[in-house]
This record gives sequence, structure tokens and C-alpha cells, in this order.
Amino acid sequence: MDIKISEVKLSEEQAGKWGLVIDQDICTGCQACVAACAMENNLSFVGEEDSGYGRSMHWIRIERFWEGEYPEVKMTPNQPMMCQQCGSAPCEPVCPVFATVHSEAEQLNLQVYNRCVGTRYCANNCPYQVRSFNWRDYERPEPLPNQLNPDVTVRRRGVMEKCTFCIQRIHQAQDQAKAEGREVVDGEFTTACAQACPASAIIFGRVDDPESLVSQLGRRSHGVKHLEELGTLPNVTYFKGG
Amino acid sequence: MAEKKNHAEHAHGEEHLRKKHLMLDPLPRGQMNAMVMESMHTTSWKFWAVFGLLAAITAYGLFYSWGVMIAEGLGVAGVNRPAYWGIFLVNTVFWIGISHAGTFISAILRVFKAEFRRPFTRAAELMTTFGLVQAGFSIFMHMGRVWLSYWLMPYPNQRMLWPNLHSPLSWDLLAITTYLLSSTMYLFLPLIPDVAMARDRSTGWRKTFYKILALGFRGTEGEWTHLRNAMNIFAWAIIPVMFSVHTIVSWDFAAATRPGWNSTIFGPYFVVGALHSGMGAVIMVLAIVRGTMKNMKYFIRPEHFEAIGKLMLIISMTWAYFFFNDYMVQWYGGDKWTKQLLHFHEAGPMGWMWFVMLIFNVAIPWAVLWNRKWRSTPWIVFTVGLLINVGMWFERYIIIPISLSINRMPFTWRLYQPGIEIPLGIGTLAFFILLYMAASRLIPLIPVWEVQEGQMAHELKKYGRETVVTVSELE
Amino acid sequence: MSEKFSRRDFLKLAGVGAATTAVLTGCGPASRYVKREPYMQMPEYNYNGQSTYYATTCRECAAGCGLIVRTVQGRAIKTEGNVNNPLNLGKTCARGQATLHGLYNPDRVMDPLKRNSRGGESTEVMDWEAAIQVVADALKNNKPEEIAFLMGMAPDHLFDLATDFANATGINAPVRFGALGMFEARATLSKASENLFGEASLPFFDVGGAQVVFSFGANFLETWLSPVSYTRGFASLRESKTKQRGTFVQFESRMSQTGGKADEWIPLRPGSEALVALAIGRLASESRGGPMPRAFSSVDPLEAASKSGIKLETLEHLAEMFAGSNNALAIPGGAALGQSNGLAVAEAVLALNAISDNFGKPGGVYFSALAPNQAEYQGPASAKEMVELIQKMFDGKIKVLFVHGVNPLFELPTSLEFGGASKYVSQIISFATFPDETVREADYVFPDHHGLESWGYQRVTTGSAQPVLSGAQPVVSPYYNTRATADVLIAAAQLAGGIFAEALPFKDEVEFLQSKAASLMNAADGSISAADINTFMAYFQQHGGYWKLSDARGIPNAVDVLNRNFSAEEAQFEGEGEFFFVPFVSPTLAEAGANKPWLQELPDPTTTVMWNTWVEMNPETAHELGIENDDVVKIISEAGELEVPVYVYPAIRPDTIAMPFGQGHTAYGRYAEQRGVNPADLLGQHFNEAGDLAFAGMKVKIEKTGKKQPLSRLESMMGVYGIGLGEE
Amino acid sequence: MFKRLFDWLIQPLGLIAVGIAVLAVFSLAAYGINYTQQPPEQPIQFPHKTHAAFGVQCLYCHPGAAKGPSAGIPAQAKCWACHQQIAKTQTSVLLAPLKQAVESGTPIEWVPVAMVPDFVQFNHRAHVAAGQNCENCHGDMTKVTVAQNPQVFNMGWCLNCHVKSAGDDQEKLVKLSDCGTCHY
Repeated sequence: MDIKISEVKLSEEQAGKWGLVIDQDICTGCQACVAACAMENNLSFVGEEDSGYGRSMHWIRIERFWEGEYPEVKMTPNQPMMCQQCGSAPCEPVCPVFATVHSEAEQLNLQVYNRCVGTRYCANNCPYQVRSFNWRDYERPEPLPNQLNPDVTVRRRGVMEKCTFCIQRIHQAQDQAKAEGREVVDGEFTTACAQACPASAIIFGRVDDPESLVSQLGRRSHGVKHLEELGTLPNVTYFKGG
Repeated sequence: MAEKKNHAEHAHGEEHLRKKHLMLDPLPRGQMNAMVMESMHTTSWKFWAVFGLLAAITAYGLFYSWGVMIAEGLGVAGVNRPAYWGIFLVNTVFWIGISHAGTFISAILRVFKAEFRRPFTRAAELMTTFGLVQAGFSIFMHMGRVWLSYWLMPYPNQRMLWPNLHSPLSWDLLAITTYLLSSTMYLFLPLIPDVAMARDRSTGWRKTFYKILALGFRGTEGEWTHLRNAMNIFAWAIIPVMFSVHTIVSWDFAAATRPGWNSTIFGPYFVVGALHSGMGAVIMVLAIVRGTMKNMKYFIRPEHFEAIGKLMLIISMTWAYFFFNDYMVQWYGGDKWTKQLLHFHEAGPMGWMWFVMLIFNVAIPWAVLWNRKWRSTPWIVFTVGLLINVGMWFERYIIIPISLSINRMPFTWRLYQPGIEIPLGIGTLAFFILLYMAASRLIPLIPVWEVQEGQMAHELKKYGRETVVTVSELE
Repeated sequence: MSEKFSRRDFLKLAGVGAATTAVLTGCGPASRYVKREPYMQMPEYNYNGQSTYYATTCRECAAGCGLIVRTVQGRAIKTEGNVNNPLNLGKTCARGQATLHGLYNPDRVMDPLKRNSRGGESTEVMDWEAAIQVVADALKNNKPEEIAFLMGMAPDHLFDLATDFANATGINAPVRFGALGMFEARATLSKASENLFGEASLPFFDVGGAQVVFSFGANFLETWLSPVSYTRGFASLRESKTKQRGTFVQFESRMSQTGGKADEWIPLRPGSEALVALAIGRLASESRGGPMPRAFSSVDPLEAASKSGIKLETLEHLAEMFAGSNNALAIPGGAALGQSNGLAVAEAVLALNAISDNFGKPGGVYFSALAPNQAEYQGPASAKEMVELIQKMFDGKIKVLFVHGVNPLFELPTSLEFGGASKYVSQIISFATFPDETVREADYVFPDHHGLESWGYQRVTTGSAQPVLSGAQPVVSPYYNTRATADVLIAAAQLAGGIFAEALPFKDEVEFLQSKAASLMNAADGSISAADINTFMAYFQQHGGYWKLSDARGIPNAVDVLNRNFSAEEAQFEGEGEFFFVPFVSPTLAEAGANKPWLQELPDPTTTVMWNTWVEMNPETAHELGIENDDVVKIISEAGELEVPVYVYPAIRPDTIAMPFGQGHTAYGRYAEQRGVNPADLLGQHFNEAGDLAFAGMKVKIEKTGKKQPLSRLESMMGVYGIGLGEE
Repeated sequence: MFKRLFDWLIQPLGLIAVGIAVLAVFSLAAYGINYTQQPPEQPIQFPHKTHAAFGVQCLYCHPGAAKGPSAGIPAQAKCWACHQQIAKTQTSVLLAPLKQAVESGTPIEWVPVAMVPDFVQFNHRAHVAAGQNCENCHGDMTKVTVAQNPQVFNMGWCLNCHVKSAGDDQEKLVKLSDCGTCHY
């Protein structure tokens, strides 16, 4: 069952705009991206009990599995998993109120917090399981709220959330470029995870610009897009390496 | 065998047939009306004790717990990643399933002129309406921000925002609303002559109450004609609605890109499943009504249990067929995640549920209901009905939270452990029974006019040595 | 209703109505209750709603990475790496990201406090005048040799100030200590380097330039020396675009996060590292041909194979791999050095590098570049040196102990009895930012600013080819009534007068910083230069520090390395019990991260456990003992015992158990307290020849307790391990 | 009891009572909504019209509008820069709070008038750059004392203008009606 959707010419119809390239071979699993994402995007921490029950709010998680048994045991390459910003996202059609909706302008899967009524259908239908739900109003005792990023909405209970590709940074860069009367330059800004990554295993940029770094990296032959066979047209490319 | 039977019939003859069949055992109309009125008026201290207990359970389980959940967030429930849907949706599907029996009995059997339906169409219809109410509760509970649920409704607004009609949930909302409205109408129409009857035999606030409900029905020929026409139209129209509702509910799952859900056969499979649990529920209700309400032994007789039991057997077989079909299709599909899921169903930590489901839904009904004597015995069919309902609830539990535990991202697999869903679920059950108890003392549970109509049409005729039941067309 | 329904009541009612309406229409909290206070005087370069960025230095560990902090309206919002800082080139680790949860931590020391009785809860708030008087009195009323400074590992300006102060006044030279240094076995590294190359310097391993990397226990992707810099090196080792993808082999008994990235992970019997290194050296020399160097001649590969539990074929294959590359690098570190023979391990592994003769070459071994205002490498204190200090405390030779930047009651093993010794010290004054265990045992706490609120600089000890002095400046004004410890010391010294005042002739901390930086102002090859000190300091803060532009790494003199004799002795393990005990530093929490909620919520890179401590055990061992995941076991060592839940870990030797260090606080704020256990409680008083603690040199017993404590994991036990899936 | 209540409710007087109750609930809600739209009380009855009449430009006090997301409230130092040279400042009762605030160094607590909810990411700069004048949204400040909103800042109002200003430009419409333009 190794049919690549790209081979049957589906993906060209809806080219993404922003994308990530992730090199699993150099990802060390250090969690810097996870922490950076939490700080940038005002993620709540949920405490021991809830986090152990699958309720942690990580927008990006690093997956690792095991191969073989001791002593020939190997840890599989760390796999950072975040919203793949699918070109044809399964989460979008199922939302009854358009809270999960495709941004035509940025070609991202938006989660409009204030429209969300919390049916959680989108999360069920996400093959990547990268959506987190605000199960409670998680406490942030004073003065921790001082750290909150004013550019990102603080979510309250009953609302779905997920990786936005740091859309606030996209807007900021675009606004800045517009004010200066120019186009956004590749590498001018990046997502919080990519910016923090000590190994530079995460690279962010325009996938629709053939000259951008992500496009150049993406053309390397062994890139994989996860669950592409579902026709989701994801915008995150993984290199397993090794 | 055939000879024996003939012999028996000869021995008892007409007397036996009359005793067996309500339609052949007419009572004077006044007496029958009085019996129904009496059943409505009689309340023992036991009734009030149960009523009070249920009211308390409803208040705590449904309203208080829900309030807590609204205030605290869904964290008090057991839902998590990846089982984002839990018992709330199980209960929604379950109650919608229960609601199917009413329509099936009163509409389909009416359309097909199955005479045995007559005494209990109302009892079944009430289940439809009250079941849908519980389904509505369950689905609203499930929402993270229930106070914004009106956003699911299409209404003109400045923001140029509409509900997403691509979403199966939007179809659900439309289907369930339609079904609730039409089934309520359909419950109400045949009720009119009976409340008119009750109005004429009541005093005080009951009289006022029935006066409002009866809409001034006096029983003239013209009124009857209109009523019959209306009932006919509704009976036909509600059948596709009924089928569509559960099909659409099944699309919530079938339209999703999840292993185990993405199955083309879910539509009919769900409809049959709904009837399966619905029939079980009807037979339980009838057994309880027969056992606890006054004068009901006259109206509800073993023949009715026998007839419903037969239906249950057929439905159980159909359900088994669809289950098997679905399983085969999924298994042969060869998708590794689906295979993993099927294996998880049977051998996972909740594997016992899968086996219990099959035993309750298939093995026990098949083993018991083939026997005429057994299926005519109220307590036996009551038990079978109960087991079927448990089995069908398990089926939905397997389809929703258990199937959600397994997905294409093994790193996230996790089991679901219910939390506040349990009091909330018990609350809906208590509220259902509470509504039913209240209704049983407020409106005639037996459609008297329908029974009388049937009795008028039935006759015993003798052709030589044979006694034959004949039914004349009334219309 | 006899009372009158007042207008206020009515408005309240209407307010409730409005709030309800707001909620029902989805408008969130009614915004009309918000108040806005304008600045009295708007700071320059500050606009409403726009971010201001400040360069500073990360103080979470001693590496000294440069940070750029985004601030909005006086609040620090986000930290990013300083792209210009040669150490981290714009990158940060998770701890650097979460430093804001330290800054805005709900549990900080908010005022100078006097503790009424040590260990007690009751404290009195003091004002800073009184606090400075206390310090001044402590200086004046004691003999200089009875005063000691215990400081954190970071070689920062405060350490320089304390050193200058000590030198001028005759008080004890400040002792720098940190658990990270202890678990890194820094002293062993520099001692080995002294023995082999004649210079007690900290080696720098150019992982990025190598083709084959053999690491003996070095957890360089986690907390070891300078993780961000080493991670960058690792990434370029693996980079396959411009060169052949490098190979990485890790030798350790328990798979660390670093080991998880290895192409080949070789589990060896703890204690046999030196033997294995020498055996590989011998086999590699054989494979290369030529005369057998003396260093490897006496070792028997067969014996090494049998004692280490590595197959001989594997050893041969590894040796061939090592010999086959001209760019092979061997790194000693971590638990391999924290054993009784740690120094021998370090020397043997360093000697391996002589085979590919990579000293001072790309992909080889260097000496770390010394920071711009540094003359020679000064390592932090080894555990042995700490014991000396503790002994002095026991003997009553220390009357006043100043503690800053370190939490000895948590970081030092209990068996070293810092707590017991502190009872003989008449006055303990802590300058901690957070209410940690040591603060609870101190008589006074005069809280320092958080790192992001303070001035300073920090020398980069290792990790950068260029000499780097990372500069720090306050990115936000202090949130609480805290004061820079340097300022307190300067003020107290002035108050004490005499030699003390002469020792610190500065107005304040900033003037001290200027005096220290003055020599760099016009130095050649600097990243910045200026004609006057004020301009220079402005540049210094603006750029986040000062660095030289050229490579200044030292080249080890390795002429005789292969002609030495190396000990192949195995390590001695203390204590009775069948399990080797390997404590390791939690990669996400490290020694001081436990009070930052988001660090607690970060899954451990290898086990994905959050918010707790666990003990790792091989599945086979667990099966034999009848132990399952989440079963609480009691671990008994000669020094103590702990109860901790089990994580059945597939990549650990069956005769080894491992535990992360970082949790188990009894103080340190709401997120850290009463959470997990501290493996340091199990460690005994054993040292290697270099004076580092033999923390991995223990054997322990395990007892079942019958209790269960579920660990919070991010991973799925079903999906990752198949537990509960119905598959056998 | 139930019966008597029921009987009472369906007689005309009862129906009137029901009507009154329903009306009361609705009017309370209406008042609540209305109340949220009232200009709140300010510490100083700041006369925008007076300042505008002196020819003070909006951007003089609210310079952030041209540069970034927030227009900003001027620092007290800015008020004082002009006011300390105005003799009336020392005597006027209305200006006493300002004088006191500056002298005591306590900030004045203004109540924001024009606010969008926290889930709306609003940027003044883009609107100013697109040629919107302040008064298009904030009304004519030459006519009011305390600032008040001439219109409710709700999504319909925003969107209406966005759609209008996009005109026939499809690309612009996509950008201006995208949820992610304001909500993230």
C-alpha cells in the first residue's frame, strides 16, 4: 500500500503557503521546541494528573518508539508532531460552526477560539491527533500571567486549540514588511519551535516559493509526509535520515 | 403438531380465542374508558416514592452535575486525548436508538396494519419523544461551551456567519430537531380523541388541562376524517424521517477519517441497532406498565409480548447480519490500523465488553425468543429486553470511546475512564423514567379509541367447524 | 422587601445581566471593567503595544548562552537565543525558554527575610538597610578566615567580585559548586587533561567536525557542559548535505537521551569503560597496522569483552570503524567518570583520540577557549573540595556562610552532611531568589534579583571556539523587593569599613562591572570596542556581551599519550545489592528547574514522564522480580532508601537501575515541593581519584512495597509498549 | 397547590402576571446590554473637543496608532508638558486630579472606551495605513468631551467595512474576510 498521493497528482491543486521541514535524524528530543511553543503561545500547564491522562496542552510533542529488544534496542528517530496544516484537512469540514476553518489568505488551518463551541469533532477527525482541548480553566497563579504573549489569545475552558504555525509572527512580519513597502524575506521570521531548536532540526518557511530554504530542503528525495495516503496534503515534511 | 393445535383450538374454541386476543375480547366502551381513566388516577405511595427518588436522582445526576460541569469544564468528565467523545455521545446514540421503537411500532405497524400494535402505540410513541429529550440533553452536555450552542442554528447575523452544512453534526441537529418535532406531532394526533374522552370524564384542573390538549375535539365525522388523514400523512412521512435520523447519526462516525468508523454500512447498521434497542425498551416498558398500572392486564396481553418478541428475534438476526457484514468488510479492508482496532475490540482491556455485547444482542435473544411460550412470558422478555439494551449500550460504547482509543498515532493511544458522565447518564435515565411516569398519570397511556376501533373491526366467524377471525376495513 | 432597592444594587443586577449577556453572545469577559494606567514617564524607545528586545545572558545553567528577551510594556514575554553570541548562535534549550516561569514564579522570595528559627516557617520581613547592616556586621564581627562564600557554578561577575573581595580581605576564597558539575565530573575531566597533556584545562570536543564519535557516557545532548553548543555540533555531525553523515556510538549502561540518538548503542557493564576503551584502542591499532602503542599493549580484548558484556565481534567491528576514519573522536563523560576509576576512564578514553591523532584538529580534542578576561581555567569545586568545606563547618572554623546561586541542601548528597555541618555555622546568609531548601535552613535570606532583572556578565567556559564574555542586563525592572547581591556586598563592605571598604571601592554593581570590562575596551580582535567605558558598556549590553573574533581554542600537547601506561582496572562498587545504580540529571529539569511549571510539564525525552521521579528497570529484571510499570519499589543503598515508582525501560542493562535527578524538593515553591524523590539521598561518600563524587559507583537493593503510583506519561503505554493492547 | 397555581395562572389576571414577568426579564436584559454600551465614568472628564479645538492632532497624544497595534494613552508626563505652562492648570477644579496625580506620582486610571475583546487581534497601523481616519471608527472628537463610541465595535461592523473596502478585489477580500486576520 505504498501509493503516494503526490504521484497521482492531487497535491498540485492546492499548494500550501507555509511549511515546516523536520530533520528527525538531528532532532535530539530535547523539548526546547515544546517549551518555546508553550511560552510563545500561552499554553496552559495542566498538572500531573491531567497530563498523565492525555490532557496536556502541548501543541507540539516529540514522539519516539522503540525497535528491537535489549541489547539490540534502538530508539526510533524523534518525531516532532504538530499540526500539519493540511491542504485538505479532515478537521475542517466536520466543525459545525466553522471554528476550524481554512485560511484562504495564509493557507493554514485556523482554529477560531471565540467561535468554538467545543464539539471536539475536529480533534476526533484529526489523523495526527495534534489538537488539544481546554478541559478546564487551568490555573496560572499571579504573577505568572505577566509572561503571557499579548499577541495570542488566552484560551478558556471548552475551546479547542492547536499549533498555528505562530500565525501572530506571520502577521507581524507581513505587517512589518508592508510598512516598509517590501515583501517578506525568507528566514526573516520563523516559528517559536524552529527558532529555539538547538539542532536546527525544524525549518520554517514558504513552501510555495521554490527558492526558499524549506522548498530546497523539501526537494531532497527522502522526505516523507505523514499519512499522506489519506489525502490530507500536509505541509510538514519529515526526513528520517540515518 | 398441526393436529395437536387444531385439537386444542377445538377444545377451547371461541372462548380461548377471546381470552387470548384483545381484539376479540371487547368490553363496553364506557367500561373501557373508565378503566383507562382509573389507571390514570391511581397512584400508590410506591408510585410517589419512586417518583420522588427519580426526581432526586434527576436533580442531582442531571442538573446539579451538569451545572458543575459547566462551571468547571469538561475536565470533570473522563474525556481525553484521543477519546474526545465519551459516554455523552454513547448516551446520545443510545437514546436516539430508543426513540426509534416508538415510530417503528406506531408508524410502520400502522401503515402495514399490524393489528396487535393497537394497545401500545402510545406507550411506544411516548418513548420516542422522551428518548429524544434525553438524547438532546446528552448532546448538549457533551459540548465544551454549551451556552453558545445556538450558534449551531442558522440565523441571520451581521457577522455573516452560518453553521457549516458540511458537518455531519449540523445534519444531526437538523435531523434530530425534525424528528423531535414530527414525533411529538405524531404522538399528539392520536392522543386527541383520548384526551377528549378524558376531558369528558374529568373535573377540576385535569378538565382544564385536557380541554386545552383536546383542541375542542368532539368526535364529529368531519373531525375524525381530518384526524385520520393527518395521522395517515404523518405515519407515512415519519418513516423516512426515522430512517434518516439514525443514518445521519451514523454519519457522525462513518464520515470521519478514522479506522473503524469509516464504514459504508454504518447507516443501516445503526438503524437496525436502534430498532434492536428500541424494541427491547418497548417490551420492558410494556412489562412494567402491565405489572404496575391498574387495569393494564386487560389491554396488554401475552399475545403482544409474543408479537414483539417475534419482531425482536427478526431484528436481532438482522443486527447480527449487519454486524457480521461490517466486521468482514473492515477486516478484509486490510488497513493496519483498522485491523489493530478490531483486535483491540476483542482482546484489548475492554474485550469483555465486546463478548458481552454479542451474547446479549445475539446469543440470548436467539436462544430465548424462538420459543413461543418464553416470549409470551412478560418477565422473560423483560429480561431479554434489558439485556439487549445493555448490549446495545455496550455496542455504542465500543464504537465511540473504545474505538477512539486507537488511531493512526500510536503515541497517543489511551483508554477512556468515565467520570461525571456516570451521574449524568444515570440522570438522563432517571429523567426519562420520571417523564414517563408523569405522562402515564397525565395522559391515557392506552389509545382507547384505537383499541375500540380494532375491536369493532374484528369478528369471529364460523365456517363449518372452523372458527375464523375476520377483520373488516373501517375506512 | 422592606429595604430600599438602591441604585447601586440595581446597577449590580444590571451588571450581572450584562455579564450574562456577554457570555451568551460569546463576547467573553465584559471589557468595561478594565482599567488602564499610563506610564508616568514613558521610557524611551518604548511604544504602546510594541515589543522591545534586550540582549542578556541565560542564568539557568552555567553555560552562559546569550538571550534576546522580548518585552512588552515592561513585562518579559519570550526569550530567544542571541544570534550573535558565538556560543549558542540564536538557539536555546528548554530551560532557557522556561526561565520566564522563574522570573514570574508565584513562589519567589519577595523581601529580605529573617528566619526566626532554622528550618521553621516563621520569618520576619526586614528592610534593606537592616539587611545590609546584618551583612556588614557579619563581616566585621568575625575573623576573615571564619567567613566563607558558597556560590553557584557560573563563573560570573559576582564570583569575580567575591574572589577579589576574598583576596583583599583574607576571607576564604569563594567555593563554586553545582550539582551539574558534580554529575558532569568536571574535575575529573580537567584532572585527566592535566595528567595527559600537562594542562588542567577543560577539553572541548569538536563533535561537529568529526566523522565517527565514540562517547563513553557523555550525555552531551542533555546537560553536559554546554548542551546547546554540543547539540549544534551533533547536528553538523549528522549533516549529510555537504559531507558524509557522521556515525555516533554511545557506550553506557542505561540509554540516555544522547544514547538514544546513537547509531550504535553499546550497553556495557558499569565500571568496565576503561577496559573497553583500551581494548578498542588495541584492536584499532591492530587494524591500522604498525607497532602496538604501549598504551594499549597490555590489555586483552577477550577479557574486555567478557568483563564488559560486549561481544568480541562488536568490539572488533567498533575498533575497525574507529580506525577506519581519520576523523574519529572519543569523548569521556557523565556516569562513566562518576565511578571509583573515573579518572582512569577519562584518561583511557582521551587516549583513544591519539589513534586518529585529532588533537587540535577539526573534529578532534581541543582545550576550551578561555573567556576574554580570564587567565586560566578555573573549574568549580569537586565534591571532595565540598567535603573539605563541610569539614571546616563541622569543626566550627566557619562562622558565617554566604550562599548564592546554589542549593547545597538539595544538590549535595545527604550523606555529605551539609545539613549537619550547617548547625555548627553560627550565621548562614542566603542570597537566593527562590525559597529553596537552603533558604529554609538559613538565618537570613537577602534575595537577589532574578537573572533577567540583573546586571552582570558570565564567562563562557566551554562550547565556543571564540572566547566569549556573555553580558547581562535587566530586561525588566525587579518585580519584588529584591536587590542585587553585588550591591548588597558592596554596600555592606562600605558599611563595615576598613579593609572591607577598601576591597570593594565601588559605588555599585555597575561600576564594578565597568572596572572589570575596562581592560577589554580597546583589546584587539574584539567584537566591540569603544573609546570610553560608558560607550563600551552600552555596546556590551546591547550586543549581549563581548567576544573575540578568532578561534582561541587550545591545542593539547599529546606527544607522549600513547607511550603511557593506562590502568584497565574496573571500578569498585560500594554497597550491597545486586543492581548498579545510575543517577542521571533530568534533561529538562536539571538541578533547579523543578519550580517552573512548564518545565515540569515537559515530558522527559527518554521516558516522556512529567511531574515526577521514576526508576528505570529492564523489562527482564522487572519480570523476574514480578514488578510492573508504576509499582512503587524501595531502593536501599548504604546511604539511605527511597520509594519510587518503576518505569520499565527497554534500554537499560538488566543489572542496572537508573533514576533522574531534579525532583524531590522539600521546599522551592508549590510546583517543586513534595514531588518525586531525590536520588542524591542514596549516594554515599565515595569519590574518584580526581575528587569527583563516585555517584555512579553504588550498588543498591530493591524491595517491592506493593504500592502503586501511576506516572504521568505523554506517551501511550498501549501504543509504544503494547501494554494493555491484548497482545502478548 | 400545583392545581391552584395552575388555575390562577390561566385566568386573565394570571396571564397578565406572566406577561409582566416576561417583560421584566427582557427589559432587564435590554438594560444590561445598553449599560455595557454606555461610556464609563472617567477619573477626569477629559475634554477631547477642547484639545482638538487647539489643533492638537490625534497622533500627538496617541502616536502608537501610526506605528503599531495600540494607539496608547499618553503618559502623564506628556499631559504635564503642556499643562504645566498653562496657568489654569493650577487653579482649575477640573484639572485638580491631573495636578495631584503628577505631584504624587500616581498614575491616573483611565477606563478604556474603545475596546475589542481579547480574542481580537487589532492593529491600528494597518488601518491607518489603509487610509482610515480616526473618526471613521472613533467618531468626531471635536464634538465630545469624554470619548465615547459612536458605534458598537462588534464583528459585524468590522466585517462590513472590510468587505466594502475590498470592493471587487478578490484577493483583498480573501485577506480581509479571513478569520485568521483578526482571530488567533
